[in-house]
Amino acid sequence: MALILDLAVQGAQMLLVLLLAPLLTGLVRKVKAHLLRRQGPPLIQPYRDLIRLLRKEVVLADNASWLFRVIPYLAFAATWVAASLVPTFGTGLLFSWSADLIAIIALLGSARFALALAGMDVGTAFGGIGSSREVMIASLAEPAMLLIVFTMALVARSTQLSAVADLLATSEVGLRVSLGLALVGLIIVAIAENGRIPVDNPATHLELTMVHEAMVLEYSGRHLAMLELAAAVKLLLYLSLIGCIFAPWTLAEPDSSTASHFAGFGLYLAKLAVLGFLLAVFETAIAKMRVFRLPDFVGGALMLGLLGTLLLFVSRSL
Amino acid sequence: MSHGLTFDVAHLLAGGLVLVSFLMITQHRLYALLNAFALQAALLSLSVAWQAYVQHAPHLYITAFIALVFKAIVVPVGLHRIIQRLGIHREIETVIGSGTTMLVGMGLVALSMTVMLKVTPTADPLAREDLAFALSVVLLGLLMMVSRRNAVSQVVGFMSLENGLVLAAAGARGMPLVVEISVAFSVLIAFFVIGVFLFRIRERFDTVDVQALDRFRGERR
Amino acid sequence: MIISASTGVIAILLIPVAAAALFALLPGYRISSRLNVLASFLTFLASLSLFFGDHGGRGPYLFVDDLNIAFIVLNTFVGFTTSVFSASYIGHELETGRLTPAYLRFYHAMYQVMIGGMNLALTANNIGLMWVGIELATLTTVLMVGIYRTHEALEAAWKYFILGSVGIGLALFGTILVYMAALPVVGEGLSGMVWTVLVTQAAQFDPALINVAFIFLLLGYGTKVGLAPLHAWLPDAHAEGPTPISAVLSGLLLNVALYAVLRFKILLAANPGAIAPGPLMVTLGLVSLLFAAFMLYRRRDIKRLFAYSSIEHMGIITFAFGMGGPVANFAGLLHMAMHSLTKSGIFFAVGHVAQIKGTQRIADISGLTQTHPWLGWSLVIGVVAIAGLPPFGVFMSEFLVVSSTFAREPLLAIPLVLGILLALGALFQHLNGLAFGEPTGSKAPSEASYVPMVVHFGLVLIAGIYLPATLVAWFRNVAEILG
Amino acid sequence: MVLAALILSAALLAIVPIAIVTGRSSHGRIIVYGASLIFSAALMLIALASLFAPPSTISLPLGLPWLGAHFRLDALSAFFLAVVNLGGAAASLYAIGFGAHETAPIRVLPFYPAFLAGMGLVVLADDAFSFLVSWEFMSLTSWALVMAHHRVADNARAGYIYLIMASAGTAALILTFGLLAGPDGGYSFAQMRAAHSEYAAAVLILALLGAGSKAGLVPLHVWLPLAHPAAPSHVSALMSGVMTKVAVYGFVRIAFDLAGEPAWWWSVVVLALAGITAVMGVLYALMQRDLKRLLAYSTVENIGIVFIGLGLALAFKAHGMAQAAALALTAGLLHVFNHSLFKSLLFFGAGAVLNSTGERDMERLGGLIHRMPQTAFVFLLGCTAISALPPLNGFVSEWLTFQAILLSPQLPSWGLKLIVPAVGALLALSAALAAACFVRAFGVTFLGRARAPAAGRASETDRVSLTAMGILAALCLVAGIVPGFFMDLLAPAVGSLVGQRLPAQTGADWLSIVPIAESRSSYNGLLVFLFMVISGTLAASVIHRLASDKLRRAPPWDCGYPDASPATQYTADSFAQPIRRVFGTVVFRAREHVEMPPAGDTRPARWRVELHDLAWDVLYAPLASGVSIAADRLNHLQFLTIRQFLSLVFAALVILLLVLALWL
Repeated sequence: MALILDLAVQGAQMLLVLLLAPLLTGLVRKVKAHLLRRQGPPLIQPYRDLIRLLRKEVVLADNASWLFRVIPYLAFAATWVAASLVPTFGTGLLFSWSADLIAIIALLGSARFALALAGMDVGTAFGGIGSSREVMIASLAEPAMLLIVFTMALVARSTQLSAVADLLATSEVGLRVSLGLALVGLIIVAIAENGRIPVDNPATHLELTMVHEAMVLEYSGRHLAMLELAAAVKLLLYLSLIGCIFAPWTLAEPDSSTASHFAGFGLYLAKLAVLGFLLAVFETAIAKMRVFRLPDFVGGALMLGLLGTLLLFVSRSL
Repeated sequence: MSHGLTFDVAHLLAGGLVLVSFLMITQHRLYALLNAFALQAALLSLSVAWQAYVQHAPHLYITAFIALVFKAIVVPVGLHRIIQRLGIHREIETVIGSGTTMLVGMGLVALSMTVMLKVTPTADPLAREDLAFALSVVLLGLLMMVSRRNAVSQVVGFMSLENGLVLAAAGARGMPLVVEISVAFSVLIAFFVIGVFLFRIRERFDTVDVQALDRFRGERR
Repeated sequence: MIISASTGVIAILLIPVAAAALFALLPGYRISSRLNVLASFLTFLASLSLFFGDHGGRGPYLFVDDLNIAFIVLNTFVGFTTSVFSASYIGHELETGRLTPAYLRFYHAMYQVMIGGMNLALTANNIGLMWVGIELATLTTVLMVGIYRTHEALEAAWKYFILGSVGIGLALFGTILVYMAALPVVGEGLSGMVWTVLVTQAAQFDPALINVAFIFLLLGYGTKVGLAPLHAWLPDAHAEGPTPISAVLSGLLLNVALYAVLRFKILLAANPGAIAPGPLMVTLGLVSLLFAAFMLYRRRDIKRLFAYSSIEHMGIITFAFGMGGPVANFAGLLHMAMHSLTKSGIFFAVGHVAQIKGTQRIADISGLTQTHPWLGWSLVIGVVAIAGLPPFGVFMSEFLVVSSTFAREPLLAIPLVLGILLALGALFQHLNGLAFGEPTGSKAPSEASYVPMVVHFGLVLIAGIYLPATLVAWFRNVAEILG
Repeated sequence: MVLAALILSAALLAIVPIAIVTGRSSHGRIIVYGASLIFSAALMLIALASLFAPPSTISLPLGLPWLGAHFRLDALSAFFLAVVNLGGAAASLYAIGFGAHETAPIRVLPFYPAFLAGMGLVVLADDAFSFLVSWEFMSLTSWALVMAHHRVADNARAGYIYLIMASAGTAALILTFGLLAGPDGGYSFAQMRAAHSEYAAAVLILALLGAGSKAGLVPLHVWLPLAHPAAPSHVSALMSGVMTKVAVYGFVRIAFDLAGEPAWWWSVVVLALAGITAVMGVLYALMQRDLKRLLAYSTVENIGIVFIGLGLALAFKAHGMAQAAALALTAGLLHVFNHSLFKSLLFFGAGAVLNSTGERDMERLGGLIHRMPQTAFVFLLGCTAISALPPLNGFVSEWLTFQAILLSPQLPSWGLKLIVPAVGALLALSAALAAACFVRAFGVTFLGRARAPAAGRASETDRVSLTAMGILAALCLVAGIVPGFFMDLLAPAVGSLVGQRLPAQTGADWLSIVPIAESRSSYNGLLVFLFMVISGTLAASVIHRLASDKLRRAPPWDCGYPDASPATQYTADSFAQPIRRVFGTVVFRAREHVEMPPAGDTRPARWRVELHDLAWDVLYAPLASGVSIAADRLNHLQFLTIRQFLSLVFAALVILLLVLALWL
């Protein structure tokens, strides 16, 4: 019975992230539109886009290689697997032990690696710009993320996400400076990784400011759909990560009742909504940065992470 | 005769050698240098003979004889010839001024005295004196070799150095092979002289200035 | 009979003299060069008989003990191989007209005289006789160095001659002083110069006197060893003389002079009151090593290059003996043997190279491994070996010297290692140009025989991997003697 | 066991004369490489067999007379022997195909088996002398291989610098062993273990100099990026993938086995060097245009990662935390194994590219994925692995290293508390940069369009080479999916060095690895791999069935103005530009020079970037100039007159007499 429930939870989780992701994107767009005094597209617009793209035929560049066609599925798969391991509404996912936080980050890294390669495959100038900027940002964001993970892992004495969540849920942790630093850092990283303003503008097609969009410039049809979906899932992943680490009280215990799971689900939706709203507000409030100011921004996250870790190392001994 | 007398005579002769060495250091003209050297050689043969007499070592008389004939007569004459041929009898070719040379020489003599007289308390006094003077003669000879530019005076310097050696050898009571050694050295000196001579005859080197011999220094090609 | 020594000793002294007399009369150079090989081989056999047979008696003039037998065998062996090399070398010199048959006659006679002189110095039990032997060898080499009659050759010979004679003088003075020191103890007469007598009585000598004596001997014979700052004659003599002579100089004469220094070191060590000779030798050794290491960089003449490397290695050996102790002495002996073999082998190679390319300028020789694989790679092997890299014998000795020194006197090991590394850098800098890169100059194959060269390097290689037990036992025994 | 290993090494050496004889003939290649393949494969099997066997020793009457040559095959040496000969076997197989293009086989064939034998003997040696002989023999043979193409001036220089650095390292090791052996010369490792040297500090520093110079620790790395690319590619693979590991072995043997109990500050030194090495190495790699040089620099980075593991292990061992030490050491050694796999693979790929295009300069490559698809595929696997991305093996060892770092807050000493997090940051940074570096390497070399005609004419490499690369790639994948198996192979070696071993991993359910405790951390390569495959294929199949699977080829879109010329692609330099802007100005004192001709001038505008290797500028250049100045000064002594030489003698005499007169 328990096993079946676990399986159900895990499966639900995997579908959930898939289904919710476009909605979250739609929500953010909608809120931004409203803040800009625009009507904005309906919430379900992303779903429509995806379906339309899926139906279209793929227009492939002449000199695109087999790699170019594989990568969308690869990137999608990596992101999806990563996302399905982050607790959304309930901890104790069946396979959560198969990959800890470090592995989740590394999975996202694989997705990015594949994307960056795709950007260079056709051999256009824009693809190159996108890839090179992407890896530059990632080369700062990824270590920052790892250090943030260190901070949490040191607090929780574990890199298992569910364990971290469990421990943070209990009140014994209390407020810690390093966790605060980690939160700020995590938010910066989330913005950078998802290519949101001020790092990158997902809506732009103004050539010289593109990063993510430049990489996927040559994609069309179902391939593009896969990548869009992967991007959405990634955003969802980060938001639910923030949610489950810094507001873990809503997560349903593994052995708790189905009802509590549903409660957890509702609360999870609320969390997402709030975070998405905040993101939209932040994005409208701030302007995009020049590419070469990004290192200061993302490097800030790196410093915060290092500081948090250092504090923990030192305070352990006191 | 008394021990004192033997001692005084030996002392006198050896000291004379050192004095002549000083004389040679200060000489600027080659002829004078040669004469001084001949004098030294004569003194050497005298002192060696005296040693032979004192030690009742007849073979030393041979050494004395060699010194007299070869060094006091043959070599100086030969060198005279060379100088005439080269026409360098007027050259004054010291590296450092005679005054400094003198001072350095004084220092060297003092050094050899301290070293020798300090270190040989057990040896019999005659030998000590001999050794001390011999060492000073050797050092002075070396000094002359390094303070003179031209080959002839270097030969002379080497010969006075060797005089010191013979003096020491003779002074060493009952030392074997002294004769052989003095002969060997005479051969060496012959080499020297012939060498200088050869270089001149064969027009290999334009002058016997040692610097000219150094003109093709190793790798400067 | 005053010379009470075994027939072997007589042989190694008489064969060269007789051969020399013979060559002086023989007109044809071919026959005499072959006879030269033969005579050297016989001498080598005689020395072997000494090694394996009894060491013979200990007369007041000649004797053989564990220490000098090592040198004798090594000398006669290298003398033999060198004669083989020179047989194939000299012919070419005659063709190119650098030498005339008359000079060749002289050359072969002198070669044997030199061998005889060195053997005399080695077997002498009488410090005076030893002195005579070394001077004999020196004078003959002086004549050989000047044999080409070029400006450079004559200058080199002249330089060698003057510096050598001064060395002779100093060494003699030292010898006299030793006799004086022995006089009160041993008494007048011959026995005062017999080494075996001296070493037994050395304890009672007046320490101060033999201190002075040792200084003179160290400088006098050190001039022959080529220790800086007394080295000046060495590079030019090596560079300007015929290559076989360079090989003999590096391989043998330096060792003989060093042997003399060692004899007196033992004498000093036997006297409690005397200053320890160690520090002096260590200092001179380090100075020579570092000085030569730096000098290697700017060499333009290939033979002068390896001459400086000889100075460097003599420095290492002197250092090792100065350190003393069983390990260091063992290393010193081993290093000496290995250096003789390797360096003479290198000079064989260099001789062939110089004959093929018609020049000694390093800049004009390159790409040897391309044009003459055997010769080029042998040169590479030789340099690798002489630079003290495994698996060659020099590495073993350097390993022992460095590690034992570092364990005892860490501060002394630093300059030692630095010097070795500097020398290695310089050698390979030149080797890069010589053996590799675009070939220049004549590509004509050389008809000379590479056998001696290959034999030497083969021996060094074997020694680096495996030392026969007997050899080791006897090396250690000698190391004990050296104290 | 050890006897068999020695016999096989001797057999490898026995190939040398055969190689000299048959070197010039066409089938000599097959004979030599085939034989090396067989022997090194056999050696690898022996090593694997003796991983869990008790140590077996043997001593031969060779080498140092009164010592003899001792050889020992224990768990540690067995592991490294396995790594060495795995690499050796792969390289030999690859070379059977690759060597066909060798221009001067006679300069390669004889030294190749000797090189293999040398590396094996270093690992087997059990006394200082045979260790050093094998060590330097290894250096010499590899030097000869670097000089194989000696007519290229750069190679000659590379060989020179390599030999100097190698000899300096050997000298440092001689001193190390001199200290460990003590005055009475106990040169066998057994005696060293027994005796405890009081100069532990000096021992560690010297060992770091000696082994580090061979492994390529910054700032001793300068020779590595010159020498490794200069050799033929299969040799480069051996030097980078295997020889550096032998150096690691040397350090492990000395620091963990011979030097006795470590002091806590040792690890501070090691960690600091290692962290710097990791980041510097990858940054240098990012700036390279020469593919093989890029790979060489990335070797420097990975050596840094290995040494981070070793440093942590030292720290834990010094504080008696055996469990943690075991974890850290396992991480380090596992990375040794992994790196030997993918670095060899990458060098093979580079060699294949070099053969079919004649180019090492990435700016003249591109689009090779179309011309040589198989090579591209295995090379891609290698890039993914070295970028530490799941589910391949590079990720596993770095993951373990991270786990070890996360254990370190328990360390009491403050120096470590401050340095370990910093090192963690450096490790994370280097991992991310490595990904960037290899996106660049693969993207510029294999993707896009051909930047030079040679790249356009390239053709797929031969089957044999492909097989060799395929095997390594497969191993990379396997080691990433079931790492527990390989970690268990390491257990005995680790246990013998730190006294404790990790819990057996193969027992864990679903083949996941659990270094300490389930609650703490676990990783399951198999599941991650399966999930990715399933979800990817699922998505693909669903879409193809339910939605469209139509496809149309068209010219690239490129924002509406596509350009036919490949020159408009991003170049390697331009790809690295953002990262160079971020890090380069500090690390390399990078300068960009743009010369823009005035209007109307027809000259093309020029852009040039100028990088400095700090280690070179700060350390080596002054050293070299100092030596040459000293040489010049002293050289005057060659040109004195006889009189001046005489005065030298005179001065020496007088001085000595004065000393005597004053002392007595």
